[in-house]
Amino acid sequence: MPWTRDEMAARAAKELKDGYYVNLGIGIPTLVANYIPPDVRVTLQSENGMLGMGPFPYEGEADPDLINAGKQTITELSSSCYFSSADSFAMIRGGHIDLSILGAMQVAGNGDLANWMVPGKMVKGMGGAMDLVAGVKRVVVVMEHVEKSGAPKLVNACSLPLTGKGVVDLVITDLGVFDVGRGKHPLRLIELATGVTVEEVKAKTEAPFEAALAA
Amino acid sequence: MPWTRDEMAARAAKELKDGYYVNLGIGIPTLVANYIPPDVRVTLQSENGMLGMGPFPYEGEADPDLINAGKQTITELSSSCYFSSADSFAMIRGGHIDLSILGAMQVAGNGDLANWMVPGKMVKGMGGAMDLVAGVKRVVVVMEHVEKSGAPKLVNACSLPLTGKGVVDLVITDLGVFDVGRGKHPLRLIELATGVTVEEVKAKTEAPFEAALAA
Amino acid sequence: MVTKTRATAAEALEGLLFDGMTIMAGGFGLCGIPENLIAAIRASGVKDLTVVSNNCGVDDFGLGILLAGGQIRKMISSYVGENKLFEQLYLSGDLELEFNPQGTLAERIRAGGAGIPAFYTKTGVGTLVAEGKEVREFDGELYVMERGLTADLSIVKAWKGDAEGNLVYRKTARNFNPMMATAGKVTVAEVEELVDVGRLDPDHIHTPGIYVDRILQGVHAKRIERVTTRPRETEGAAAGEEV
Amino acid sequence: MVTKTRATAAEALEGLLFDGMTIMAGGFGLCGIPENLIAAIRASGVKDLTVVSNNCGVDDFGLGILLAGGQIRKMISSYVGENKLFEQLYLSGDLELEFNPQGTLAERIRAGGAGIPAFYTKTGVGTLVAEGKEVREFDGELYVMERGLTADLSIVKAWKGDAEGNLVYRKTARNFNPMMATAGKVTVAEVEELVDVGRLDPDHIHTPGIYVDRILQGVHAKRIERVTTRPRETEGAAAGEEV
Repeated sequence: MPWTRDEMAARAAKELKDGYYVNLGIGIPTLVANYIPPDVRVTLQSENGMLGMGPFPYEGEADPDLINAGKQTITELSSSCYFSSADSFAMIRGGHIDLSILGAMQVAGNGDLANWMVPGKMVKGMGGAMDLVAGVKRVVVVMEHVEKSGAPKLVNACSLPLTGKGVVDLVITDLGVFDVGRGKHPLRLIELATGVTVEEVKAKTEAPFEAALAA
Repeated sequence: MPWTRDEMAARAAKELKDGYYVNLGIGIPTLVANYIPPDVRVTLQSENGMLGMGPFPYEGEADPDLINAGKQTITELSSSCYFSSADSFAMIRGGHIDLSILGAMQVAGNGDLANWMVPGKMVKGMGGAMDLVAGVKRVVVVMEHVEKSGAPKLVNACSLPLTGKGVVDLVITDLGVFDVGRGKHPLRLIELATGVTVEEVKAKTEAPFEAALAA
Repeated sequence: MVTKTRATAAEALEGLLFDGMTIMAGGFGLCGIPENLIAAIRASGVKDLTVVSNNCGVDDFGLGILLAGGQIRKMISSYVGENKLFEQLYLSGDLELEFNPQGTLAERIRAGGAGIPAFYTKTGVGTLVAEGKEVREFDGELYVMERGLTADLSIVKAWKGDAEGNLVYRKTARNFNPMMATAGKVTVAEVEELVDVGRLDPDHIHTPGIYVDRILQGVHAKRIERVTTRPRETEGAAAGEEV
Repeated sequence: MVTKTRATAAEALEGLLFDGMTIMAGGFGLCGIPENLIAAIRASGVKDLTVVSNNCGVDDFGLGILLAGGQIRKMISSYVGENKLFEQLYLSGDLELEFNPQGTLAERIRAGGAGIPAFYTKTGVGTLVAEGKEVREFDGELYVMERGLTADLSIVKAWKGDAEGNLVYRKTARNFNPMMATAGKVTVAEVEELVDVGRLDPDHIHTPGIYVDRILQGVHAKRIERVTTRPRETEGAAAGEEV
């Protein structure tokens, strides 16, 4: 059975290591914060200028000066600190963030990522996505395996405008986990959701891949 | 009679305008702070990371964390603020400082300045001088008219390695004041110390200049 | 003597506005925006503006009111997803749009204020963003050259400020404000509280007064774009649902 | 769990030092220098160092003790005028020296930490500093290209810090420390006071903890290079004489 959104988030949370500084994108990646293992301490960065992002505030306690990059109200922790957008992206571009978990429209076997623009549709902008994929040490994509139309999202070559070239390390979909390795090796299927078969994944994936599942 | 060091500093202080942000070099330029007119409010920048430099501390009150760019202990004012060296030189390079007053070994009629290095001697380094002359809006040099050897310091072309090309706006020596205009017009003698003659200045100046003294 | 304080936003902008000018406006979403100065620009009727701002407000607040006033010719932004009027104007060709990656935008503004005409970044290499720009290899990696950015006027919002122009920001309302304060030929700041000189800790000042030409104390609605909370009963939840 | 705090400077440097490495050291003159870490590097005997620091201490304090130990092969600095041993070693060819204008040095370090491999500056155009470097025109003015700078290790000194690695500097002791903290592959910070997490105001933190890998509380002599005072009787004097 394919993984739920929460199961995908839980699987992504296994990529977190103790001491990591992590930037989580909008959508399923945000849910990853709910599955941080108790023996792992990670610090969440919000690219609008904060390290040490806390949970959403209790009702009635929202502070207009305290939001995340998705413009949601959040809270601070005792360890938090604030900085400017220039300092925030100096941190990102300079390779100081260990891990970025974000959503995608398409990922190609060569590690290319498209997640900001569909030509012909109104374009909202790339925000900080291009900076994150260019600068963060390890980039993990969490996405549905196929579009609502059934079209594959793990493709031979991205047809959508790129967010970054050869930037994706790992893809987690509802069907399994792929080691992309920034395209430096052939695409590898390394995990399957329970009850999902390699054949099913092959049928729903445009990019060729090797099955390299743990025994 | 040639101006004393203090008279030169007092003349340089006339270049200060109300609201100016000013960087003063070491030596005679430091004395300029003693001659700021009472109706003029200037803010002194110290390139090691301070705006609003106060006077030297009283005996026994020196703070090791509070020094100027000449490494002398200083004090803060109620209006002071501190910043990093990168932010300080962003301020300087970005053209936010109105006036820099500094010493020189040689100034040429084309506005070139040499004040950091004598080849063959131990070289101490340029410190912030190259950044200041490249970035500050108006650069005023205060220097003795000739070297101890009698050699002119206002020259046709600097023989010493440059600090900056075409960067000097005004030169104040013990004999008078020269409008250099960054070399965009011919060198002009615009003021004379009392009792000093144009002929005396000519004899001690290698660079050709026009006398353009106020009537 | 030179005085930086002004009583109102309109006074603070007096003589600074002209048609066709470029304005940088601080803020991220509606957080930390100079709402009083934006309202005064709306009231001035100045037009054909190029506005540099990470976002463009919402339909009836923030920079959105300048869109509604037909005053903006071009936006330089990283994300404009919250604004329906924006979409209409853009699709009808009445609004130009230049997208910059958020970090590139922030750094371009910082560079503009710091006298750096151009710099290289990995961000955007191999994407639409790099088209028409110099791409160059350093130590085996490709980088794109981006240019510094300045403006005729920067409008910024801080928490506290003093008559010297020294500014202190609060929490994530800092965002683009500090760089923009450095990159305007003229910079006007609005603050929630104008305090006596000497009340701000000199080690704590985020924007040195040298960057601020005029300053006013405003009244701030501080509207929240997406109030997101968690119910009190589920204490310990790390992420909640939007309300 | 990962712990950043260390009891001593020697422990804080454990496993980080190797011959031939590049070390950035914060400070301006003797102000804000990581004196405990410098002493520990002296004691370690590590050699052939390239040291990036605005100055090189004095003969018997600060980085001067690494010179005395024969541990420095090359300095990248803007001014080294306070050190007689430096002069001897340089003139005898035992020490390499690369001068950078102070602002260029500061920006190169900031760029290194910020993932910017190169940038352009007006500083040094037409001087020895520009020799061998690309000079390029932007908008009618000439600029020289300078490269970002990083180090194997950065050692910095702050006033207060916490176990997260968050740092706060005091007065002009800030200087090169914040940029260097960002530009080291590993950064070790010494502080005068290690405070409990939560004691530092999140709006007031100069160096976010992400940049600091290890932190220790040191004992600081804080020697003053040029004590300059004014006598009490001449109150109001704007500048005094050196004592």
